[in-house]
Amino acid sequence: MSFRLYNYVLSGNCYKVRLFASLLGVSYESIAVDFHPGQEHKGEKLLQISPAETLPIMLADDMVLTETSAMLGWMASKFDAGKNWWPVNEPTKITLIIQWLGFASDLTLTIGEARLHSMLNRDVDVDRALAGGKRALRLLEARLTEQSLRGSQWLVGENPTIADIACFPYAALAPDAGLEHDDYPVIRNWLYAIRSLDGFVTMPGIHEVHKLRDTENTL
Amino acid sequence: MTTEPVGLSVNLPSQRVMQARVGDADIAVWRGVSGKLSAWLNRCPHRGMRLSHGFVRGESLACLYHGWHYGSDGVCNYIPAHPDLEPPGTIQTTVFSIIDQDGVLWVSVDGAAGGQDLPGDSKPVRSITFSCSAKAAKDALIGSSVADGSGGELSIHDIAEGSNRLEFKSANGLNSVVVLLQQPSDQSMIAHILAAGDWSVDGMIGISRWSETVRRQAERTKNVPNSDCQDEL
Amino acid sequence: MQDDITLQLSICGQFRSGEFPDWICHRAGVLNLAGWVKVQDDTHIEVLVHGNPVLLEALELACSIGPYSVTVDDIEATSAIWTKSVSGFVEII
Amino acid sequence: MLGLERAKDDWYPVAIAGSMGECESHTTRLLGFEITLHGGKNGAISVNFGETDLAVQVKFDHVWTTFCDNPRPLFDIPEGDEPGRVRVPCGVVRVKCSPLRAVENFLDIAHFPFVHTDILGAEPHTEVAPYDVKIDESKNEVIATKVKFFQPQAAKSAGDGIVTDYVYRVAAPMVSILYKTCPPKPEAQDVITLFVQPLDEETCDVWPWMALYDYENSMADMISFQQMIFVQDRSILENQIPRKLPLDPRMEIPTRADMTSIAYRRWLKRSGALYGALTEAV
Repeated sequence: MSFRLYNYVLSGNCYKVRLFASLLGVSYESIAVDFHPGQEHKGEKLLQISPAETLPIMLADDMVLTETSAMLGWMASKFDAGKNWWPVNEPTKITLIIQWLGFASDLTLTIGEARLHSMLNRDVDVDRALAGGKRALRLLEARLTEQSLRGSQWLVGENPTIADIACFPYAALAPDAGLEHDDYPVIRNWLYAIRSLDGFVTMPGIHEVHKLRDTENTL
Repeated sequence: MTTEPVGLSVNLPSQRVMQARVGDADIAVWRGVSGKLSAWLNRCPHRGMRLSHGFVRGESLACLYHGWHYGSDGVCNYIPAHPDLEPPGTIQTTVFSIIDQDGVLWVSVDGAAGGQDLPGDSKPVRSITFSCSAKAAKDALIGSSVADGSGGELSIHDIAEGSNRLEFKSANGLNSVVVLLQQPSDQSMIAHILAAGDWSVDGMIGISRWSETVRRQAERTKNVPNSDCQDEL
Repeated sequence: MQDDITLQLSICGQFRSGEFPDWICHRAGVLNLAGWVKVQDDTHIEVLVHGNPVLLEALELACSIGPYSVTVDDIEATSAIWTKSVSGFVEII
Repeated sequence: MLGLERAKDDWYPVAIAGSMGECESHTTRLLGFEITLHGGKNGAISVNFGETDLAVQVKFDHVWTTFCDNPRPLFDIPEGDEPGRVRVPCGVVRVKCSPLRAVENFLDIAHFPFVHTDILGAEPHTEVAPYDVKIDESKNEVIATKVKFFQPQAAKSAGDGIVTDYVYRVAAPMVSILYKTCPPKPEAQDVITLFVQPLDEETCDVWPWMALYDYENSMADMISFQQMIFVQDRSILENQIPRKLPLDPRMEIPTRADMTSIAYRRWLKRSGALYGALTEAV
């Protein structure tokens, strides 16, 4: 096992790690945490591991990681020999990737919060979260529009990077919070492109593209 | 009800499905593997699921809920729960007319869709949704001019009364920007934007950014409590 | 693909609203079934229906609820002979 | 409003037992009315509607309440009390749909290959074999038996794919109980339920609860599995049109694979349980 993940099935942040591990073909040890309703991440057992009261927690190379950007960066550095997902030798690209990794946190704080409210009844300032979520989706749509005019369907450069992985979950889960994708055609196509990657895995709220299976003989 | 523009062709590649709104109708628009377009009432006849959440297989759209398949004519051709059944031609979706004309998708919910001709070399820029009334959006668009990326400006050229089409032209008349307006609800408006003439990538990006500037202005207008105060902005 | 079959449905319940026969014809049309519906009285309707067994079952299921104005207590289905006496699905008197 | 008076005669779940601290209070809705929950001593929870104290009882690890002075009795799940079972309240999930649609979806198996892909179903195993459904007049419940479906991973405790046997029971308009093959203990059946709190006719809070024989997985694993399944359904439920459950089959095209759904709707119509239902075709 390459790392251990304290994991919650409905968390978009945990899903970033699950998705990237699957795309890289990396196996890991997953420990389910009862975030809802049990609030186990605030219990003493988990606080002993990380006092941050957040999920996911990753134990990797003797490090305790609580920021998903660091987790994605570590996984790319460790397991992506081609340096495509985290192109460390290309200063402009990694700078922009860091920029979008930061933006991914805004998605969590807006769409993620609104989703906690609309789905799990958490007490949050939902109007503020929804307004922020809409603003974030507009920024993402604008960036992806400009990229598509440049001939790329990805956030940075011509290939998918950890910036796409970091932004994907909460952008894809926006309808869970009542923010539909219908007004964002370029985001919709970018989501489809990620869902079509080899090794893609779903999470609840993000369906698979249902490509025709080899075993099926209908039509 | 006339024909409405519902999107840019480039934003609906083959084997994809999207949602659109024309008048009161919630519509699923999709393309088969060959690129063939269909527009249907966005509701699976089986159990009412929105078909815009479905998936395309070959020349059929399948509902995400139970996988019922419908061909481009709207007729059900496969029911997974009864794989041996050949569904009768009477099980079908409500089909609307759709055409792809000069890179724009046009839908009509009553009768044949008729699109509009665009300048021959029109290239799609983007579709952008404004959260304000159609009037506020239109006023902001008419009141602005598009920067062409090299110091020049395109000013408003053509606004037919009641038209859902605005056209901006450069001084020499060679470059133009066409904005097609779609009104999905009272408080939102979608602008489908195309550029014709000689445009660099940066110029196209400039048009996209211009549309965001106009949107900010239009939505600010909407937020003014008394619409008489618009001039003060 | 299964062979077509013919069934006679005896439907019992409260049908005073008179809405049911048209409703059955419409449903049979959606399911592409042939046959007829005949009102015996306010509490009894007979249906003869011919077509694909899966679709026949679908008609029977739909009839078990019916429109809101009627109450369906029971449907008895028996095998029958198809005489091709009607085309499409019609109400007979 | 259609069906409101009848709906007021039933008990509804509003909280997990013991989930509120002393002096904690929290406002929620039931059948369109605002109610307030108060935590008391030893984990007790009381419920107010305005100035009125509502009746409260704890059952299946949840707090149940009712507006009625003489409510219909709360159903039983005798298997739930069997020794050796792990009882798992799974937490609440809010869904923008009729409470009846949430129950109906729980009774449906044909969607497994498309919505719970590679877990509860997978192509090409999509066929729904005939099964039995009846309305049990003595108990006034809907029962579906001999339901069988191929499942790649039927439960957290299941390894490879198996043909799973199901029995479905609708014990109240907003309660659905499922008995299914228990992979580690073939002679017994797992109990999985959906208790639905109707906030109004088009919004509900769903409280899944399970009573399982599972000695290998952690509580968090079991909860995760159930939440994963239910939240996969959530985006379907929020996109069915109309939001209320149509009782007139003209709105849809049910086939044999929808038999339980039809029996459920038929039973709702006969019982006058119309809160969250649409009676006329539109």
